[in-house]
Amino acid sequence: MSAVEISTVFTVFAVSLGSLFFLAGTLGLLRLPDTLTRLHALTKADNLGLGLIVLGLLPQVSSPLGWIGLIAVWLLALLAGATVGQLLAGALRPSDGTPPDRGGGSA
Amino acid sequence: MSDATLFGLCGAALVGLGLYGLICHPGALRKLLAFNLVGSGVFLLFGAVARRGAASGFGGDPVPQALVITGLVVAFAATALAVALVVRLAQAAGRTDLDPEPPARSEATPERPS
Amino acid sequence: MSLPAPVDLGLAALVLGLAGWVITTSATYRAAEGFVAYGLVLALVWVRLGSVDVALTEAALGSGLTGLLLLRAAARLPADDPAETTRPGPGVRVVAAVLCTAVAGALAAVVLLLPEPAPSLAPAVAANLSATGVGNPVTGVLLAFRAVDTLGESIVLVLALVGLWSLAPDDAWGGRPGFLRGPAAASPLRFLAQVLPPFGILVGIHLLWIGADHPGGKFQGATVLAAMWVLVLVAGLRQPPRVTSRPMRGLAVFGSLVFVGIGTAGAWLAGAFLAYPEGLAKPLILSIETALMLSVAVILGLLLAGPPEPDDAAGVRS
Amino acid sequence: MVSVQWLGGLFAGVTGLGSTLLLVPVMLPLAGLLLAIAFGGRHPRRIVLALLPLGLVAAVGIAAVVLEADAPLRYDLGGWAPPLGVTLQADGLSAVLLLVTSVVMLAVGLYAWPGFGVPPGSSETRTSFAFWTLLLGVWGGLNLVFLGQDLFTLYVALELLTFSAVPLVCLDGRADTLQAALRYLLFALLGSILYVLGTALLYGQFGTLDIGLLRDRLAAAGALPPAAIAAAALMTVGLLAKTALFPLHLWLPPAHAGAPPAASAILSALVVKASFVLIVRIWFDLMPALLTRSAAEVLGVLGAVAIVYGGALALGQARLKLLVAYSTLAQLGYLFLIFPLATSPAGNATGEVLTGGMLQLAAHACAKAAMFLAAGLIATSLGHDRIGELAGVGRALPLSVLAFGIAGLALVGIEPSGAYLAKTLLDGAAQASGQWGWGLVMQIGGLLTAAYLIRVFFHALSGFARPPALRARPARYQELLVLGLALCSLALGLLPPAYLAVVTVGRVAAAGGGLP
Repeated sequence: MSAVEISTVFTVFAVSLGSLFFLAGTLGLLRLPDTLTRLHALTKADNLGLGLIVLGLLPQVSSPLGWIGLIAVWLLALLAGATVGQLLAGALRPSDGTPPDRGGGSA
Repeated sequence: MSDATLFGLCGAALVGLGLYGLICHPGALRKLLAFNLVGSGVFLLFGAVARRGAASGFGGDPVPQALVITGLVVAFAATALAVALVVRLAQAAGRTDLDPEPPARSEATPERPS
Repeated sequence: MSLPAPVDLGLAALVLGLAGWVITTSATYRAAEGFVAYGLVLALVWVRLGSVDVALTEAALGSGLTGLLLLRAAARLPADDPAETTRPGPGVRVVAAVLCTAVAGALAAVVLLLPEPAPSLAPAVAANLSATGVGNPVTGVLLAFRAVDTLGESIVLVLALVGLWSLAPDDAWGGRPGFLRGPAAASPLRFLAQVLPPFGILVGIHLLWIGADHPGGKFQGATVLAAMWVLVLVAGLRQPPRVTSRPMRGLAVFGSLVFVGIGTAGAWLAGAFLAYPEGLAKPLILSIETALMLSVAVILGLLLAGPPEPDDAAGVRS
Repeated sequence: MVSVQWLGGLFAGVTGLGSTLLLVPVMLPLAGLLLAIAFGGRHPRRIVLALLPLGLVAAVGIAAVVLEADAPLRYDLGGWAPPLGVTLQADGLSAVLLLVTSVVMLAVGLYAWPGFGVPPGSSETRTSFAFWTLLLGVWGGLNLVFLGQDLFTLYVALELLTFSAVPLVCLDGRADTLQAALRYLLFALLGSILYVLGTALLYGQFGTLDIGLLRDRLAAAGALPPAAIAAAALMTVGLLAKTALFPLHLWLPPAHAGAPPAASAILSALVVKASFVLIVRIWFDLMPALLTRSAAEVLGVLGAVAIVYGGALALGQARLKLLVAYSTLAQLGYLFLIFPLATSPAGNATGEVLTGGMLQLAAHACAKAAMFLAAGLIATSLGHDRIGELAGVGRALPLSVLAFGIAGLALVGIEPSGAYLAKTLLDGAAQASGQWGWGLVMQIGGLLTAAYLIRVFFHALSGFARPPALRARPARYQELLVLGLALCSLALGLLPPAYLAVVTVGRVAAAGGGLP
């Protein structure tokens, strides 16, 4: 199998695996009981999913500048996901350090 | 049916939806949201027209695209002004609906000549 | 009648679904959240329509900054606002629904009846684009063929800023804009506000630079810069400038003044107002774009920062 | 004698500019606006008062050049001709409108000089900075609307106008004016988004947005295609919302009554007319075929209802400013009578009807500005403007009440006034085309206007024994200025027909006319 076919197979495999993780993250959002665990599911699964999709697309991009662009997208998503996760968790945890109320109920 | 026609119809539906929201929501902020929907519907119509006019190597006719960019910036300026007006009205009168009878609280303010 | 690509159908359905959610949901704050998601999906629709410049503007300005404005405003609505609770009677809703469906139906019919060899200015733009020296046709139209629209629009932004400032109470004149003033920002936000802006500024300048030949341009760059400035303001690392600060006003007006200056110079050197002398088109256009990007970024940031509030107003507010 | 030659030389220099003269009314206010914001402090007021006379000279120059050349002035911006580029054009219509705008702007600028100054103590106040800057924005927007020839550039001009006019309404920051300004902004935004929707359909159908090219392609297309009819309907409804014609008028009275007097004078006299002029451009320039359809009747009926409805409501108002605002609603109705009348088969009716319409517009602009300014003087001096308690104000403020009276007479249409000449022209067209109904409506409108004027004067000229205590005396020059503006409207009817002919310069449609 020529290099092109290998890269295409790799892309299809990686991207589908990545979208699987996205599916898992969304499933977690719907099924898990309260906000903190949903946050956990979302940030972990989605970031991993996006990483796999970016990895899968790398061989399709010819210019190295394109690679940097794709990886920058992933890093920014990581940074944003982490910050928003911390903020939401912080909003749930009262400042005097008592254990966070589980933030259950509707999304 | 090309994708341009599909999104043209989608734009027409957005205009109808936005107008419905504009009529049915008494709150000024919801009217503003509905106005932004109508605006994006109109610009989507422009986009469909641009896509139909794609020729000589461009993905779409650049003139309507330029008009949409200008329209988006003007619509943002309008939303910023309207939001500031709504917040200021909420501070001054404690309400943001637009029914004509003057809010009771401001009756007391005397006629202040300029 | 070939069906459009499934991804287009999916996007159209998603856009209409989100729009329906924004209209029908009860709480305003939820509707504003829905609007942000709606704007991002709409940006994908613009990519499918082949207008990448517009997709950038829609994502950054249409859903990003407008969403921030609407979310901040929804958070500040008075709790007992009658607008939140009253709903028009079913009669009004039915009449409105019939009227709006009629309008949408008429529009859809007209869209379907548009002439088949669609009239287009693309060939005319392609023929004259070389005279403007830029490769991106949209930038060519915005800054050369229809330069007066862009000039008018930059002045509309300045006027919106003056109109916004005039809404302040009298004693607040000279104070600092207060929309973004909030509780002491949590440390992750401060961390983000320290890490992200350098990358944001680089991306903004990159958008401006490639805007001459590829999708990008000054408004998109300005929006990214404004977003970075607003992030810093929300995180509380910097104070928004006072309304009467002379340098800030000069910067807000600088881009439009450069545009008018170069346009007037064109009236003598290149025969018509807003015309560019032979060969000098690209450098002039780039200098106008850079000046406009700075001004528009400042104006967008100030529009988001809102009207000035008196200094003694409680700094900490929900 | 030296000054006359110098003036003649200056004037020749101005008219010698030819088509670049078109840039002055557009760029003067906008550049002034940018400089006013950059400098701030006391500069905006000075910049406005420096630019207003220049604008008047430019407007007079354009009118002279257009009248003498008997052809419209065109200027392709950026050197690109339509359909790619955007062109500015000054035909007879825009020359008259530029002239009226610069006259009313100059009067209002001089009137508001003391009211919006910066007190010696502070370096800058909100109202002074905002008022003068927004005044330049209104002026620039108006001039661009009158000169623009591209439908999307006209949209940007309308937005310039809206963003300058709305903050003027709630300049004093009271809750009811804020609500009036917000309702005005929402109506205006709905109007302009419907207008843009119309331009999108026109571009989709014809591939250009230039009015001249669109007219030619529409004429070549013979029957109006559905997109053109839908576009005309949407744009007209949108512009009617901005002009506050009868069914869409809810926002106007509280907005115009709540604004400071100088601002409400500009809002009623000029800002509302900009969107009306665009309707005239669409119906007379873009699609003359629309004039023959029953749609023109609908506009006429709406105008007639507005005349009666506005007049009746004005009668019942308790506050003077609200009375004047409702009078604006009524007088706007007259302007919309020109659409059904332009279809009359008698000779060159369109030119005559259009001249009548423009005269009514100009006469109403001067008279309504004078009325709002006079009402402002009375309200400032008495501290209130409740009509019921105006007893003795005739004795306390003779000049202001005289100015208000003359402006009122000019609106009613007494012999020498512009409104009289306008009504005569419109009546003539009505009789010629056998549509006597519109003539009857005009008479009823005149009666209603006279009625609410008499009501005001019944209170103002009674109770001379105890003139009310005045909180502040208006400056003498302000009263004379308002009187001058009112007399200007009263004497508009004396204009020689040679000058009136300027309205029909460049009316290509007039030749084809609205003939069935």
